[in-house]
Amino acid sequence: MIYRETGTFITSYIEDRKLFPIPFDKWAMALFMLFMVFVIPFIASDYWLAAHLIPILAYGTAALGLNLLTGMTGQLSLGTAGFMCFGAFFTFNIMLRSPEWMNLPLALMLAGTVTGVIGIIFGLPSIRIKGFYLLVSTLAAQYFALWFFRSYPYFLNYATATVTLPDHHFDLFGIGETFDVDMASFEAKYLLSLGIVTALALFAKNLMRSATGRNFMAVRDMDIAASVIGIPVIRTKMLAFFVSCFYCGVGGALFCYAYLQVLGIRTFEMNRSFEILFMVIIGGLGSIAGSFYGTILVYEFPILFSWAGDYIFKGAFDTAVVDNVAKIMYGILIIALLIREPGGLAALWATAKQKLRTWPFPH
Amino acid sequence: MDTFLALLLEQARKNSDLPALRTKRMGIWDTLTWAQTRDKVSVLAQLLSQQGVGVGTSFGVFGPNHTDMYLAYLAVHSLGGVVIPIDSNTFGEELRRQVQSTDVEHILAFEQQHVDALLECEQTCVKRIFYINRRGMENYAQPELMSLPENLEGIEASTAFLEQMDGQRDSGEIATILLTSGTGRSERPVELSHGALIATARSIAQRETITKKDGLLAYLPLSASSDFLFSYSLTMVTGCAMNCPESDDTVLENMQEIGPTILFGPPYVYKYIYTHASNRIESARTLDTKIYKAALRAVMTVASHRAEGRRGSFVDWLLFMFARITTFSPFCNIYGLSRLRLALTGGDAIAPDVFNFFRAIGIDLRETYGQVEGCACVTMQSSEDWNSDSVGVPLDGTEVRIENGEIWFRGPGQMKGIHKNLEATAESTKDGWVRTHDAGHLDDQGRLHVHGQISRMGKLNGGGAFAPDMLETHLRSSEYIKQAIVIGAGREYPVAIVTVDGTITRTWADRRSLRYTGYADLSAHASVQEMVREYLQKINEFLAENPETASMQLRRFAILNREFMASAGEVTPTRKLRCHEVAEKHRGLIDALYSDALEYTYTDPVDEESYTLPLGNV
Amino acid sequence: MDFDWVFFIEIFVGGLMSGIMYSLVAIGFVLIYKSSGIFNFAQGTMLLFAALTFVKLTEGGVSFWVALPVSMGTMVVFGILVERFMMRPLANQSLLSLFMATVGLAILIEGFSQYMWDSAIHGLQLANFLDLALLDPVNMTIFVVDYVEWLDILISKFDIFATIVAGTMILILAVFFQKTRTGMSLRAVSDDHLAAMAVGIPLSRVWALVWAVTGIIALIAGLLWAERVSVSFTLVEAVLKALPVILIGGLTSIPGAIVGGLIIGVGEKMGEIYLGDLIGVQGIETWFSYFIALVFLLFRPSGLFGLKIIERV
Amino acid sequence: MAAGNPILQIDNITLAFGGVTALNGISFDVAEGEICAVIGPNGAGKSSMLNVISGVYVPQTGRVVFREQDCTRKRPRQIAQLGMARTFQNIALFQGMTVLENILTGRCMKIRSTWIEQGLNIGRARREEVENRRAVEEVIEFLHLQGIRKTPVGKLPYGLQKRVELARALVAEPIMLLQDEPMTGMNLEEKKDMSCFALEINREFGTTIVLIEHDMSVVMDISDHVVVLDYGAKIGDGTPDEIKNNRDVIDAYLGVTH
Repeated sequence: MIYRETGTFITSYIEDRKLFPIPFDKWAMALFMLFMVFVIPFIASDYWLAAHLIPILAYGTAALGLNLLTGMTGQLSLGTAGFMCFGAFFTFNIMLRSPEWMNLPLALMLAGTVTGVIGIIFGLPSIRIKGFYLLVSTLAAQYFALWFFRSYPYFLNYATATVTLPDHHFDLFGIGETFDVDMASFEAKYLLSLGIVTALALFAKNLMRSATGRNFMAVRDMDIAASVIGIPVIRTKMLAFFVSCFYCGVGGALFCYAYLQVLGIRTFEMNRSFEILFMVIIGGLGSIAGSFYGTILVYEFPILFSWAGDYIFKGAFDTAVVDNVAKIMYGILIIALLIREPGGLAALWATAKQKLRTWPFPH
Repeated sequence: MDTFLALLLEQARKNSDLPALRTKRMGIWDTLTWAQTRDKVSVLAQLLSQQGVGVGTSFGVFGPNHTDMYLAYLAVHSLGGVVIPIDSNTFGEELRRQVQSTDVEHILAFEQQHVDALLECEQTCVKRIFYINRRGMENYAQPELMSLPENLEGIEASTAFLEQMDGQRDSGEIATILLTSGTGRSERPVELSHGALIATARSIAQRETITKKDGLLAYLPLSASSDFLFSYSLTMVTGCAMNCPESDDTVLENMQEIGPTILFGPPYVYKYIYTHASNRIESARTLDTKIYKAALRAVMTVASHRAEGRRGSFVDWLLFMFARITTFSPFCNIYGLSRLRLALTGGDAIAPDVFNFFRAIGIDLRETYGQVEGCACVTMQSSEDWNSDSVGVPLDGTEVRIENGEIWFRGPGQMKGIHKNLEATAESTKDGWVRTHDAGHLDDQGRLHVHGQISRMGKLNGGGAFAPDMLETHLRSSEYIKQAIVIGAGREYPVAIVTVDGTITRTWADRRSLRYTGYADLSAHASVQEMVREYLQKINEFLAENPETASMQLRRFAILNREFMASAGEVTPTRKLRCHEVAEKHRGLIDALYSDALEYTYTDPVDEESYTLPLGNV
Repeated sequence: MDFDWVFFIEIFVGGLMSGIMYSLVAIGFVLIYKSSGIFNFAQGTMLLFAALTFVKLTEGGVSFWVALPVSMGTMVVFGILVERFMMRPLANQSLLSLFMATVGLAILIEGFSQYMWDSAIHGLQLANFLDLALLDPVNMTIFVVDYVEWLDILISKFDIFATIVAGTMILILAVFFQKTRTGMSLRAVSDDHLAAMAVGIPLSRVWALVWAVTGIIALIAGLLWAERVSVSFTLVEAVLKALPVILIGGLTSIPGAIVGGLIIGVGEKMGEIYLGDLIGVQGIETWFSYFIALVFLLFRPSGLFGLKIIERV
Repeated sequence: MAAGNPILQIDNITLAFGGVTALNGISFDVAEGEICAVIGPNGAGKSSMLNVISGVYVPQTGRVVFREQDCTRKRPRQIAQLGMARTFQNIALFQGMTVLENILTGRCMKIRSTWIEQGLNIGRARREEVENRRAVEEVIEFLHLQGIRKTPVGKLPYGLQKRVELARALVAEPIMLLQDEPMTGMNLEEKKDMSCFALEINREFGTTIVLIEHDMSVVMDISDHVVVLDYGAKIGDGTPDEIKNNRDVIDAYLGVTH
């Protein structure tokens, strides 16, 4: 009943492509962003920034990347962590080995691009191989990445296991000195990630409502028909891999830089790929916003659960038990969600919204 | 000077940048401001005058509600021509008759289908056919055809031309010739002057303070007098925005987009929304159905209190407000009624339940009474009239009097006369008063109550009075009954032929898991018959209470195998029943109703199928 | 320098053996994929679960011949539960979401098995339970002395044992599919669900059966693997190893699974030894198998034995 | 439209799957601007023929020449770029999208802007979106789809889906339009609409139309030229009247329909 659509009509096609056709949505979104930018940094404690908001943003980027590939273009991938790994290492190396003027955002973009190219290489098989058979290619990427950086310690600057990322990497365009603000502070990192994530999400949104996005979905829904009506299927797939891996790469870099603050190979083991896959599934395949809903749920669920565990049972059970129970619940949650609503949280949200719009009518 | 041209120039001066005409085409609402409208009109007018359109030329406008059609109105009016609006779905003999009876010389057809229809009808005095939409017109070589878009190119917009024309205009000039619906008597072409239309529109506008900020939806067929008054004239007088829907089947959708503040609709429109809504609610048996029902009860109680003129309890009022906010404001949003300030109905009696419903949910619905002879609006309810039995008080400057039971009126809005038919004119006017052929009475507050068409009133053989319109209105109150006709004048007892509303009756039947193949089958279904019978019995009980009406109780009824259709000439473009045609067409059925037959088998001329209708006793 | 043939053959045979191990896991995959088009990701955790159950039982002092059937029974029950609470509600949904469901299942099982039994690492010495003389009359236990020598090629006895077990299992399955009625219906289902239902084959029963059988295979595979790489989460990785195997074989064919297993087994070892030396880096086996699979797939997009689809529009 | 010189030449096409021969040495020409109907009982190889023409299948022997270019081994996309559009027998709409989006995909070959421009939603990309939308709206109006722009195609009844598919083919402004059984599974009303659309498209845009139907009655009165297939072989080729009196055709049809 909040939705007052009467009297909102379009006089041009541009208007019809608005991101938020319903005024209410527009204002809600604007408020939300303002809150995120101007309020959060001041009210949120370092713990909240460091242990909740920043990781969610980093995960979200990677999830969005995977969603572009799997959800939008229908190419199943288990290599996400691998691509994140590439992104993280490249960013580190670019920052490490390039002259003064290099800056984190720029480095991220470069690293993302390189990751994207690698993505294309591992995506090439998708020209011939379809469906589950494609898993083998992405898994190859996953293991190759781990092996590669393990075998060539050069990329880890010959450190053992992990390197701590130097703070000066964060100083964007020397803002740090000039205004003498701590660019390595969590607030700064949070805002940086937020900015990047917002930009990327917006880009993805635009892409999806344009010709490219339609090509993606066409390839997903029925690639043979797509080719007959003249969609360049191969190019589309490759593009999907590039964009997706770009996002994953940036995600990986944020993951290390903004969240963990250390770079290491073990961060990007196989199960990270699954974690992100869940985020996408639970959030809703093919939905940009969904990627973030999923991220939040998947990331917060175990935390909440163990917290609840401690809170309720006052540590009657040891953490291992709680973790296992969490895992069980988690598995059940996934299966239940798939049974109840294959569209994931995004679909749930959409139905709720639809309900609001058609109230008092059942449909 | 009260001419449409004068109004156009004035609006273009005062509100040059405000939206004037909007039409949804190709998915977007393309909008003309008043200034643009003026320029377009000037261009079109120049072309038309070159083509010999001048003072008194009958100019047919044949097509859907569309900006270009109304531009043509203005162009013709600025040249002093007479606009003959023709409903987009007219064709064949019907079309020929209309063109003939108003001797149209020039005609504007919207697109191919209309051109074809025109080319088909022979021996008319049409000299030239203009058309707007060029799609599919490539291979047409007829000399009388002329494509507007090409010929308009190169003509300069010139306000001067219009102003010059304005000098020559006179409010007495005939603006349009509209055909009476011919529900009672045969249809007659009525001449209306600029002055009359503008005066009527103006008095409505002043009374309801309609301004340039308002917006309305022009969706009624062009040929309807109500469209000419409530869309065209009202827009010109007030400078509000007129919006034309994309196509017939998107009207509801477009209504939501535009959210008009002023709406005129014949009763069927409101009935449609009413049934559509309740059908939508019924279609699912869920919690929200219950909530909705409760909310409806809450508002209805308060509404009935108001109707009876007494104040309800505070609790009632609280519930009422709550229901309105939580349930009916979203409801209005969905049907695009949220911004509605003034909802008008007229041209036929509206079913009390429908009327009360809209009043209850907070729509300021008013009944109007009018006739083509009186520019479609003679009296109008005020928002204090909480029930639908009266049609309100006359517009300013208009008088109504009752002469031996018949309603007469006179005022600025009255017609100029019947086109080229002096005796008809004489027959329906007497020393400045216009007769309505309707029976009615004025109450102590000077409100008019209409009883129905005199020609249809009469006495039963028993000697009891007989007012079919009143009965039909009661019948139509049921959401299941869509159309109804009652016969009985000069007969032993009244009988009814009704048609059921397909959509909601289906839902009703499905919930009872009845077996049926189609509409015809459903309408003949025993339990549907039973449902209708029960409803008729209720009406009879109501009639029995009052000695005057006791004799009017319905004895027998039949449910038709299809709805009455415009294409069969049974209803007017505004869905009003053409009683005489219907009575003619279904004579056999009526006779069967007066026999003691229990069923009636006939071949429906519409689809050459044979049907057997059960005839029910109430 | 001249090529060391003996070494080569040793590697080769070793490869074949470990290939068999892969096939064992792969068969489970294929069974489920054949019967319901599901790409069952939970296979690995099923291995873990089965093995863990068994281990725990025996650690609890239950004798081998009791523990084995009991844990088999557990797997059957497990199969039935999965069918009832996962397959049936998820029937006629997109393959992708079915796949996702199995991933969910994987987590569930993992959590469950670690909740039931602890998540510590267990060694498993089959030798402690079976002293099978059948392989070698000379020494009583087969697994103590690790190698038999045969034209001076050393072959791990355990591998031989595993091969025999795997071989027999594959045989049994073959018979089961070709001869028994249920087996037939199972194949029918795999060919066309609707048709199968039309001729009155109870889908749900077949699925339950398949999952049960898969469970049992998982148990045996689990035990054999556990012998090599202790019972722990690494078992789950075994599945990812088996992935290229089934993909080479073509998801739908059991022979394919076996051949694929052998190819990967050998290829991996060869790659590790020779290619690894060539590029002077170790540990390429982690990804090498996937590359082998890729190469095969590029030439036969639906695997060696997988059936080729004609795209209809 | 008067028949001009051949725009499509089918020359001795043979197509086999494994052992099954779907098409056996088929040859025929389609003249520019005509409506050519390929008819034949079910399993006559009609759809295979269309798939060969639009490049989905590669025939074992023979040539397909479209606008003086050998398309036999061209990819479907290349053929589409030559100005061929088609609809499918069992609807091949993109189920995950709305009607509008589906039709918009038909404009994919008109896109010049890069994905980066689109992602940033600037300049060319914006303009193109609007241009394409306009073109789509033309077709929407032409096929009377105004009511359902934002509806997901999955929710539409069969007849409408077919129409949307036709729209998707039309927005590509094809020189030749292939329709694979456009009227099967439709009621008389819809069939009439569909054949009217075919005629109008042919008349107004001068599009050459090749359509497949298995019931003769519908196509006979709209097509200028009829080719009859039976068991992968051509048994008739000529004007509707010639076909009506063609012995083999009658036999073939008596064989199936009665």
